[in-house]
Amino acid sequence: MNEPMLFLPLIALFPFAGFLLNGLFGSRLPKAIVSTIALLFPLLSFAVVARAAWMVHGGMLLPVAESGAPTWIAVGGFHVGFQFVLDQLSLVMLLVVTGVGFLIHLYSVGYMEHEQGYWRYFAYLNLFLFFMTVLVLAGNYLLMFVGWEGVGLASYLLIGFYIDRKSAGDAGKKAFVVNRVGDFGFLIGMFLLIANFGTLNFHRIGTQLAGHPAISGATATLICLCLILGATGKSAQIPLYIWLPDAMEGPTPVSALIHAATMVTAGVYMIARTHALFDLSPTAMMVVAVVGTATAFFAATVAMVQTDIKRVLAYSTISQLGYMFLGCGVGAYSAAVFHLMTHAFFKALLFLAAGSVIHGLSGEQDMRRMGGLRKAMPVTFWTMTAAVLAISGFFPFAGFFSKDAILAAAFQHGTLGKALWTVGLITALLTSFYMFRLWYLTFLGESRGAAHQDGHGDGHAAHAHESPWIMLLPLVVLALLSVTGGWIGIERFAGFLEPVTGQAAMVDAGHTELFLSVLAVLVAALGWFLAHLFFGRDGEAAAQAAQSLAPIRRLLQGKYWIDEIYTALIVRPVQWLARFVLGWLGEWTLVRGSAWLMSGVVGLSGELLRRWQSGNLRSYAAWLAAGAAALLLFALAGTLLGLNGFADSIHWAVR
Amino acid sequence: MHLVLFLIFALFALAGAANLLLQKHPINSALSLIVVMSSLAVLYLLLGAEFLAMAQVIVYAGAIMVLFTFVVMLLNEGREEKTWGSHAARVVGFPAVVALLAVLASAILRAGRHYGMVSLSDGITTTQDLSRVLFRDLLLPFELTSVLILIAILGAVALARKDDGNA
Amino acid sequence: MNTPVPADWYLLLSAALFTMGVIGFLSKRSLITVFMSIELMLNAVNLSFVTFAHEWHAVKGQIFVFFVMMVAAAEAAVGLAIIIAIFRVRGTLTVDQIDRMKL
Amino acid sequence: MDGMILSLILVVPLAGMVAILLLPDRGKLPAWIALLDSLLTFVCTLHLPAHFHNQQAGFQFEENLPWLSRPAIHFHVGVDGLSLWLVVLVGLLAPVGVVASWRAVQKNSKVFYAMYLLQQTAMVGVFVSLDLMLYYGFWELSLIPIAVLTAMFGRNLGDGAAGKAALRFFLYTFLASAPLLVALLWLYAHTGSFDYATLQAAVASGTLPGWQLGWVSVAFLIAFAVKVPVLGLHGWLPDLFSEAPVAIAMIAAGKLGLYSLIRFHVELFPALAHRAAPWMIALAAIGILYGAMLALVQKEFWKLLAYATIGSLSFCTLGIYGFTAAGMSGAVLQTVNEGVIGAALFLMFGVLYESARTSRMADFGGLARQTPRLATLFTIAGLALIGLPLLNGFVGEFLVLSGTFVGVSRSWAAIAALGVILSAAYMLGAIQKIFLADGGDQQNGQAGRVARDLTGMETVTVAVLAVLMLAIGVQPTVWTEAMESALQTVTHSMHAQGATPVRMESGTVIASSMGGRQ
Repeated sequence: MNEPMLFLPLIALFPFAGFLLNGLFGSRLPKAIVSTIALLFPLLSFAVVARAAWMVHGGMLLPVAESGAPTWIAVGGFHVGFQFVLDQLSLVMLLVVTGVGFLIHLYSVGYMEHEQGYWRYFAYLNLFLFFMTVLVLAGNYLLMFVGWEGVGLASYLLIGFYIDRKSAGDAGKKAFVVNRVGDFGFLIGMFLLIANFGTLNFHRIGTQLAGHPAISGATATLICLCLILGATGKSAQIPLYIWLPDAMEGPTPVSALIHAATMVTAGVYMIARTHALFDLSPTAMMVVAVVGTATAFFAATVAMVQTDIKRVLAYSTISQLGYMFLGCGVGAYSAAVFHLMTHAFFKALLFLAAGSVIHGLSGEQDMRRMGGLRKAMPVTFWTMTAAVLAISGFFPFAGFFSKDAILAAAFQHGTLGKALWTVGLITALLTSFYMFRLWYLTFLGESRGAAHQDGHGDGHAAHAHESPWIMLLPLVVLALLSVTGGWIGIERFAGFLEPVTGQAAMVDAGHTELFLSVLAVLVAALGWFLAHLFFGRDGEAAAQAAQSLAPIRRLLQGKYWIDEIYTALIVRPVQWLARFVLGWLGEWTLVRGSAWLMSGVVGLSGELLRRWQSGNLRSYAAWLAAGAAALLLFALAGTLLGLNGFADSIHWAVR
Repeated sequence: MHLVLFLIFALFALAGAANLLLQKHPINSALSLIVVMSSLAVLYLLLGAEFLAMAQVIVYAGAIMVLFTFVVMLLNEGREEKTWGSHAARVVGFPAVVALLAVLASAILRAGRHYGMVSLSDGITTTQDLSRVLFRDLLLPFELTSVLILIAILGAVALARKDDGNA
Repeated sequence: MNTPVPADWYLLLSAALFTMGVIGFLSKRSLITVFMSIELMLNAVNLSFVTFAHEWHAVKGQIFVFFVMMVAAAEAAVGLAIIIAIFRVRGTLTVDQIDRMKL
Repeated sequence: MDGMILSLILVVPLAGMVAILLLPDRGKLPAWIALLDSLLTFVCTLHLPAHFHNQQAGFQFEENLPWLSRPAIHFHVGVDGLSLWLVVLVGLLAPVGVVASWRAVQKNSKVFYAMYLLQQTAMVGVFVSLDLMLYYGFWELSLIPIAVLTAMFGRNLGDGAAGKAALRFFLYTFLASAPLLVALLWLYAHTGSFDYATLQAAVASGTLPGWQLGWVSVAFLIAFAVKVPVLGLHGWLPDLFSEAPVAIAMIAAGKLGLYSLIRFHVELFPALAHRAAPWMIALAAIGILYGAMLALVQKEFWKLLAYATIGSLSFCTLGIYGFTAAGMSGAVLQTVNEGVIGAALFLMFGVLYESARTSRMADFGGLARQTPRLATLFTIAGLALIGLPLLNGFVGEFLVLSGTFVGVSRSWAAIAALGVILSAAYMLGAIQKIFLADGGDQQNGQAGRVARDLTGMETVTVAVLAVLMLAIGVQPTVWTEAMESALQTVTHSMHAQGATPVRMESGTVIASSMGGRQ
């Protein structure tokens, strides 16, 4: 068969080439060349993806697996290759990753202009694209794990990009370690897969699942739970979401690319990719749905009181990822992926717009010191508005379609589904509320920069400036996508993905759906109204509300003290165990003790023997004589016993 | 005749050895050692080892003992002092010596029953016999001893030489 | 008049001389006398070598004695040189005061 | 050429040693000789993989010359897939060690490099010996330079810590290898041969007295376990790492003991090793956690590296005693990995230590700007150590863990996998403390101010190691293929003697081992 040439490896290898060039030589190259390299390779990568998409549009059949993939690990009968597979799901993901990725690269050229380590930043960013495309294109779990860990690494490097800031280093470390907890689950899941299927290849596992319907629910549940642990780590869900808010220490474009649009959706992608297994385990599905819903609600509540603009967006990301989990959990994989895509558009836009604001205010991130930026930064304001409307779920913005699809699917998912839908709807209200709170605080009203900066007189707004075109262009493109991204409609989207994600839980058209949609928009409008009430006018209402709800507010501002609880329950005990139980009891008492005992015994016997070696000639002679006498006596005794000679005596004695 | 000669010179040897032990001054000890060695030379002769007897007189009684007396005189070391340096020498050493003697004697006495007698009429090992073995079968070891002695001479010179102030 | 002597008498004499040599080594306090005791022991052993050579009509016993003499000569030369050197450094030949033969 | 290459590899370092001893100790002369000589050795070792036949079972490049007739000791050397890469590794690390000592060793460099080259010969000898007495000779010989050089060139000579560390190392390893000698002699007394193949056949035939043979195998096990070191016998390691000169510390742990465990315990006494396996697996799995947890709370980098090493060596032990093909090849690969990564980390922190004279990580900080090359390469090596995919550490760990999980015990494998989390925590913590801002009163730590970046020669050396990490990580098959036939022989002979993969629990396993189903 004449296989279409897709050059799949190039999609990953182009950014890697960019990483190598900038990483090895970037420090010595002028900025212009660094930027060219950094932009060119993602663009090439996007071109390859776009070409593939065009071919699919032209009727090419998916999936396409690149033949002749080089072997990676081969031991015994176990074999894993660098196998890239393109199917509908990965195509969608790739378009998002390389497309949004390229836009954010473009934006970064403006945003990072004055930063030290410009080349380093772009090297890392290209490295991230490399790993992310590997993750998406991987044809087996192990290769996916490569991307999985790799994006974690890129994320670590980029979060810690400002190497002079301790908090950045801490945040990077925290992100990596927490992700490692998830990776532990992923690893165990892979081992279970090997144990049960003897392969890690997606396709072969799928075939085996189809061929052996007998694979018990318990096994599938176990595997899925392990994979879920992995997914919660990467996609920042309860219980492992704690790294994402801290990850905002990184440069803002990084937050847009990695911690909003692409990397954090890897968990959702993985679940969709493995849905054949999840379908076998209702328990695991339920766990996914509940975790997702709980996270969505929980993060939304915290987002309401955050004052750092990026942290609001971070919690919002966690919350939206929760929606995607909910979608997966109720079997609406295509809806989840749909939301993943639209979310990538509007959340990237939100972050980039926030970045533009921060850039315009020379690094200010506290919303309490913003306000009134609408005039100073019109493009940023209008694009941001589009994004806010999209995330809140207003018709006809992108977020409306995808969120609606998820909620509808949840609504039809039995009793539990109804409950989840209720929570999801409340979350939508909260989402709308906190997004408009951000919108009001940032762009409307008066500039509050002066109120907190004694002595400087004028606020930020006075000298706030609009960002350069190279930053605004991505904003505009993303704004267009945020508006139109959902128009494709869930039915067509689900139909496209069907070969991969299976028959979607059919959303029955008609009254129910219409009712749900209207309800969702109403809820979003309510959220806007509340936000307007509290923050739109003068903030007095906000202050009053804050007064009356002080305990809850404290709880939310403390982020439920989850970090502190983890520290107290996990980090401290581990350190305590290591330091005292292992360090003192194990190392000092047992290991060192035995070492001391040993050297003590040797030292003592050495001391005794040293006395013997008095240095006195006559004493040596005496011992010599005694030894000679003893040997002779021994030989004589042998003779008396009738043995023949000395050698026989020795033999006799030893026996 | 043999018995008489043996008894006389055995007695000389033992007396000389005893005197070596009893004398306080090294020079007296050295002279008694010469007595022992000379008596041994006669005993060698009795055992039919004529070359060894001569060598004993020349090498031992002559060369080595002269060296000893020279050194004693050179150093002019007086009577030895009474010191009790080593506990072990008395506690371990002397019982060991007794045991040694007892073991050796009993072994010799037990084995000696089978040995023959030594008399004057026994054949003499001539120097010819000796040299035939020495220069034919054992030429290499013999030549090696010459190297050994050469090294010993060099060593002795190096050791006994006065260092020129840089010690 | 030609009364033969049993070979083991020679051996006994050798044993006695050897033992006296050992006693001398243990009891004498002057380094040079100790050295003489060693020579005495060597001679005692030589005597037994010669006796056995006679007993078994083997020339090699005597050859052994010859070699012992060679070695003894070499040893005497080196040993006495060492004694001189020690005396120069320490000013005494008393064995019990020369006990630095350890680390 | 093939017939003499092993002798050549053994002789070249010795020749270098003689040359160093004969030539005067002037300037950098001994160092240059050592460098050139070790590079020459490395080139010689490269001959092995170049002419190695992957498919061919048994030993290659064999040489068998009678040495002593009674006792029958032969100069019998040979290489198979197990030892192949370890010999190359020794060859590779030799020049690395010289580079690492380039600035650190100034005084008495003649003695240092002479001993160092002697150590090279001894290590190669351990890997290639097929006569157990010859092996024992090399084994003991490999211990002496470590102890002596630590005592002579250690970091804290003043307060006697270096001497103590050397003594402790010496006691541990020598006391443990004394029973090994007795056991060897016992084997000789019962078989009349020191030859590896003969002894293997004799043990397999089951004619040797059983309970005594059990003790013999235990003597072997303990001697090697101390050298690895396996958890509980590691008392010498942290001190040696803190005190020994860098070039010595990087070769002291790991490969010799691990290779010996496979060759002379598992392969020689399969049935008995199989009985000891559950204990070893438990020790290894706990060791991984133990090492990682202690590494987490260390304040000094050398100590951290010591405990991290205990952890990563425990991975190897785990793989060896699972008796699975995947685990074994993972273990051998991990042994090589550990050598490469450890050498890189030792060299780099050695550079920092040498200028700052402290190994407390808190004394550094913010070095990333000042020493960018060092920081980058250090991070790469650190990531390789904690098993980032596409770097070498991952492949070894994955093979070991998956082999253990599938073939041996799920719970122990899961416990071992927890180490993955902790290792990330301690390594990133170290990188942060040393290279990133520490947020203290001053921007950089005191010690950081005097730190220098890598010199050209050091950069090249570490870069080579880093490329190797990537190469092994991306193409491990190049390495594992060579081991394949050797490991198949091992596992077949083991299975023939009833030493199937150690099953420690029953599970709902469909495919009983990896590759059980194609």
